[in-house]
Amino acid sequence: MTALASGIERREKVNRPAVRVPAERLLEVAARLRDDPALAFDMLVDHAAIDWHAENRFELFYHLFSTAHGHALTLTAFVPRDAPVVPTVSRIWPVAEWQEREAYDLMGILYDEHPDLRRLFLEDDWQGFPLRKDYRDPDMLEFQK
Amino acid sequence: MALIIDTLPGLAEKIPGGQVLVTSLDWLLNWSRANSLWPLSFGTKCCAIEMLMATGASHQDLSRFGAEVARNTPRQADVMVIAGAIVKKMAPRMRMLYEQMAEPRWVMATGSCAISGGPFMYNSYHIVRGADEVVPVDVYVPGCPPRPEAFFWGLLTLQRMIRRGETVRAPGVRRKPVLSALPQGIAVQDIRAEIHAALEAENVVDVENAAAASPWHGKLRQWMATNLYKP
Amino acid sequence: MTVNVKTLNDIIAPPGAAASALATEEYFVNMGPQHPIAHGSLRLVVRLDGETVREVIPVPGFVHRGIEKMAEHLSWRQLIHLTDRTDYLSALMNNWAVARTIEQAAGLATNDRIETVRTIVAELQRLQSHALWWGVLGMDLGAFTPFLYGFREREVISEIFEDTIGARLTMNYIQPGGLMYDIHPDFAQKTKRVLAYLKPKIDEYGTLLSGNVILQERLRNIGVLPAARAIALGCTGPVLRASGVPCDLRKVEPYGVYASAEFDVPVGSKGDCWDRYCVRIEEMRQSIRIVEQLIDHIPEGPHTTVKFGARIKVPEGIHYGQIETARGILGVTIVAGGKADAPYRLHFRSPNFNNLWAVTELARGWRIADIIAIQSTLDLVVPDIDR
Amino acid sequence: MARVKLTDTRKETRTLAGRPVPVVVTPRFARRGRLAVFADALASLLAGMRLTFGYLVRPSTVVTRQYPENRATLKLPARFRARLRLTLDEHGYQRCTACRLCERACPNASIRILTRPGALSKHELDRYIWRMDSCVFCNACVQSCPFGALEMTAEFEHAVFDRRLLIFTLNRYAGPPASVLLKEPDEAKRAAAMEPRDPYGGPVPLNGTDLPYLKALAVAPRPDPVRHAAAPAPGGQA
Amino acid sequence: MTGALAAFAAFGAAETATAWPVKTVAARAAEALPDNVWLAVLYMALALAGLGALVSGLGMGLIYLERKIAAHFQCRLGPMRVGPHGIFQTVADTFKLLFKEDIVPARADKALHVLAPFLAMTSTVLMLGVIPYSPVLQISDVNIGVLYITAVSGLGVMGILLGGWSSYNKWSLIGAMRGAAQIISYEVSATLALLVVVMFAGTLSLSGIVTSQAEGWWIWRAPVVGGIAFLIYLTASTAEINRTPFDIPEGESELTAGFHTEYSGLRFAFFFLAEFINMFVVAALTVTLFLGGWMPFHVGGANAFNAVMDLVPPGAWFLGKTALVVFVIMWFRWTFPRLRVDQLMRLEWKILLPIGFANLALGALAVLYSLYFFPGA
Repeated sequence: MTALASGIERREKVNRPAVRVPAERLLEVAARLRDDPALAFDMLVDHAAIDWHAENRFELFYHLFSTAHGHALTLTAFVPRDAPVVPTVSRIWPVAEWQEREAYDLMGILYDEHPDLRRLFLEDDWQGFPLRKDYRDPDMLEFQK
Repeated sequence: MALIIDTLPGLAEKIPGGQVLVTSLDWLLNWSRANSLWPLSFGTKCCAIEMLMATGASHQDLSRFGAEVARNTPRQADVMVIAGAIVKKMAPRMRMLYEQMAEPRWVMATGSCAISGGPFMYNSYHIVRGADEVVPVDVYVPGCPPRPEAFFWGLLTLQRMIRRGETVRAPGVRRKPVLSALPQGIAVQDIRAEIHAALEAENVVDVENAAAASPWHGKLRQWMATNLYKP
Repeated sequence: MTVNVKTLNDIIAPPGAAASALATEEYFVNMGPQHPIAHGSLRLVVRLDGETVREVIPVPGFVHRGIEKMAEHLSWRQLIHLTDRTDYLSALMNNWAVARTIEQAAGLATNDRIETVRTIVAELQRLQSHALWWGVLGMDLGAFTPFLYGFREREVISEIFEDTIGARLTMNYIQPGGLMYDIHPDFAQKTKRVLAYLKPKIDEYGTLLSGNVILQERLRNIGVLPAARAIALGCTGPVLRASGVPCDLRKVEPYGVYASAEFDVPVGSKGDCWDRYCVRIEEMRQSIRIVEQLIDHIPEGPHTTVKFGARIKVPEGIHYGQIETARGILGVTIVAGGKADAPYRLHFRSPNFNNLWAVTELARGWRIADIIAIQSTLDLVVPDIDR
Repeated sequence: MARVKLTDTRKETRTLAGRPVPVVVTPRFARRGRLAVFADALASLLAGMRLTFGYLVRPSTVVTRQYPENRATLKLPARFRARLRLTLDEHGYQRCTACRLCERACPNASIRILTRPGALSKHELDRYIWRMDSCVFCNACVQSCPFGALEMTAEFEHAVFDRRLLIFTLNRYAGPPASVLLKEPDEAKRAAAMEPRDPYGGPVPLNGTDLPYLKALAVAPRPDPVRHAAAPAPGGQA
Repeated sequence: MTGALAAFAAFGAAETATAWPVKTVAARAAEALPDNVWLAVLYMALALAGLGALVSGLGMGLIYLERKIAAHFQCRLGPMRVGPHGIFQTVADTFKLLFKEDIVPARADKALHVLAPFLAMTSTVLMLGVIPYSPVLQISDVNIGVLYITAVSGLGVMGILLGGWSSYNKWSLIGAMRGAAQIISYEVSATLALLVVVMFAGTLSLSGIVTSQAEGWWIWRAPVVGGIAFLIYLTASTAEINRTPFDIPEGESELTAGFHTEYSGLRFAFFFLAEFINMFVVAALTVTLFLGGWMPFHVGGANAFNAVMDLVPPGAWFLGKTALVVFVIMWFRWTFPRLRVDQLMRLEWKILLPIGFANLALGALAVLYSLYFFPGA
């Protein structure tokens, strides 16, 4: 990882190895993570986003797993809340195509150069992104503990 | 068969003995309908496993009631068993399935999700809180999911309603009994008499009007106009 | 940067395509959301050329209930019940995944009894789930009798669950720090009886369906998923193992008491429907083997280590835990906000969601009927895709 | 069996992620002569038919339980969860102290407890309202109760024609719990403190959901303060 | 083998075989016509009423039987609650379907949509008219009976095709196209198998074929050829009536309900009924052609043995044998998975058809050189 060092830091408070990369370097780092035979993260286990509303940004996380070496890594990246655009990693891990569509659908993350960025679960004419913390739905009964 | 149901009673009642004919026709109608409830296999969630599969399986055997003929096409089904949560994306489709079913048709809502939204009643942005917001429901079977036996109880309840049900004199209007007790079954003794009477008075449901009054009726029309008949 | 967002109509009826719609022989057919193959309510938009499949576009979301949003409003204990309702056929394993992640994050200890019982009930549920899958596969391929035989076996296992857990489908049994109830006094005896009953039945499955030439022809060489492609598509569970990758968290990252149980991981060699079929059948045998080893050696001890009323404190941060359910890896990402008794964000990596997309590649070029076989051998549970 | 021997599994050890994994490789198809394949195919079909025929001619394999006919002998597992009940102690007094722990434990607010100032204690149970129509039977209420005042029973026959009938008042009387009642020696005073309740009595709070057919039937719709009111700020989590 | 049979035949060679007086209802009517017109009309009316009763009775009975047998194959009980052991179940079903709303989709081709179920039904009813149920119970014995059957059974495909086409539904259309392809393909094999028997019997009349089996049924009298033809005919006709494992036109799990997806109420009942009547017809024809029809089990020349066999009335023989074949067809359904379309076609064109042709050639040789039992009879 030393060769890639600039801008990459450890993501604290994750129960597995985790690094944070700048969103604009995501693609480059992801490609390296998959293709470097010493790393060989060939499976993108999971990808989703967290809405840090108070900090006005989203955090994307990518859980990676290497079937060759058995090691795991969590990759995270911050994107600003007002322009949540990141490059797609679906060309590196094909499954990301749908995981990213889910993140777009529910969280409103926009993936640049995504082959098929559509709503996944909700209807195409749905307004808003429900997993955002400031989402309000007139039909939703909110019940607080 | 509109002839038998719509025209015949009017003619038959005028001739001597026609009353008997109409009454026995009523009996035949309701007997055959009650004993031949072919379900539409409409399951969305966990309840589908219990309601449509486990009940049909060997240990429970829905076919004892003559109801194992699960139809995949709504045209041939008699009772729509709503098993599982209905969400906003599904609601217009479910309404459409209901409208595709041939009369007489019945709806059973099984499980908490279909009755009221159940586990997803609160804090869910996509749930429809109760299938009765979309289609008129005849029988509710509570449980999460109900046991297969509970589903049978619901089926017996529906059969009881159908037997009492429609007459050829006023097709489309059904009278629902308030309590679901069978002759040999348990009756809830201590329900207040006036609630009983009030509910019974209220529960003469005009199926057509009730269906048209549902908010989803309009939504379905709108949805069909926008989504369905695209060239 | 501009990001192009599409809708489904852009694909089905792209602008300008209407003029030539009559000229082409290809047509779209909707499988679902109300279709027997949907196994719940999944919509597959299939582009067909005669009987040949050109493209499959899965459209999920007909049971999307927003479980991840709901979980943000529920306490650590309460959100377990939501996991029953995602992949309801492996409800116990889902319970376990969340409970285990919470336990790891909050540092709750369990004891051997709890872990052993969890392992046993999880394996029983795997058996139950595969029995159901086998039956439904038979029904999908047009043989109705296997469906009833599969359910007969499922019902027998359900009886054990009813005694111990008090539910047939939505268990809510495995809770952070323990189990809801201790096992029923008859549990071990009844389980052994059921295992003795099940073993010959699995051989019967061989006679009725596996050995049947029609079934073999329906599954052989259909929907081949090579290992590298399966990994890239994020497939896990029997789907990945059928492609020859022995990826089973029970071996790779043992949890529960799997480390002390002796069992093999069934793998296929080609990755077609037949391999996926055989892997699941073999998994049933292995599950029986695991339960047989454990059932006589359930250690003594309390069934829970945390009092129900006790507040569970999950430290701030991202906690990821995963478990091998009947359909693959269920990953739970819990983002805890520190003080609150509820997750700040919860995300499920559901096995079915990731397995689903294999259908877009596998079905291409095959017949309509092969979609059925492929879909059946992928063994999808739609509410788990939609969450 | 045709072309594939189902028992033909192969055990070996493969490595994944640096660990040896014992695997069992499932059987594959063998290349065989046309006639042999044809004969095997026929044999496989006959084997299947023999199996099903075996079930047909042995009526003892029928496993069906005939539910409505076997009601009298039907035995359900004691732990099965199908209905919530308030337990009574040996004097017939209920144990519930209206402490609301169950209300708080309920994941979807299917329990609503109404209290009132009591004669024997500061506040006492007025109505214990349980919404069977939304209950998920997760047992959290039973587990949360420190007094053992709740139990899940296996009665399952609750099908109704009207959803409102699934909202029960669980307590048989409004009044103090057994622990308070038993401190009062006077039988008459105890009886006076217990006001009877029936399952469907009283105003039923619907927790904000409206029932659509109430409107369709020209019954005045219930004023609904919760549903479209401005939602409270999403506090509660970090 | 032949020697053993000859010895067996010699055992009771005292009497000659009974001549079977075949007399159809149509023949009776024609006989009565010059003397008494009303008697002729009565005969024809009886025949029609009998046909109607047969259709409805058979339909209900077979559906009930199918449900009960299926249930017991599957370790369950089947209909139990409508009447004792659910015997009135299908009666309830019939009346329900009769009273159900009849939907014609808005965009359907109305005339064809209405016509299709009647076409499907008509073809099966027409076939019922020529089947010899017993020597005295046959409505009409057409002298080209086999040809007539082949022609009329081809009409059934029109019902399926029109029903699927007119419904304005893609599933219906796919189902109809599959159905048409399948039925027409398998008709070839079925006809080839029929021809074998026609060659042996030397007649196209169904009654003639039955009486030609007085010395023994064709399935064993022409040992290899007859057996193969029987198997081919059973397979091909199971495919022709769209039963599992060949039920791809309605393929429940693929095409929702195939060609009758858009049919409800009475018209659906017609399709449903036609399927079951077809099953009976196919079984009856199989019995007529290969298993001797109403002819008791005879061994040529063994007259004492034959006389014992004759104690059971011919109608009972017919019924028993037909029931057996119906059961086998049901047995197929509740055991096998469904074939895929291309596999279905492969089975027909690459396996059944060559075997059928070879069998026909073999049969021709057998007839030419009298290589079958009791050729002289």
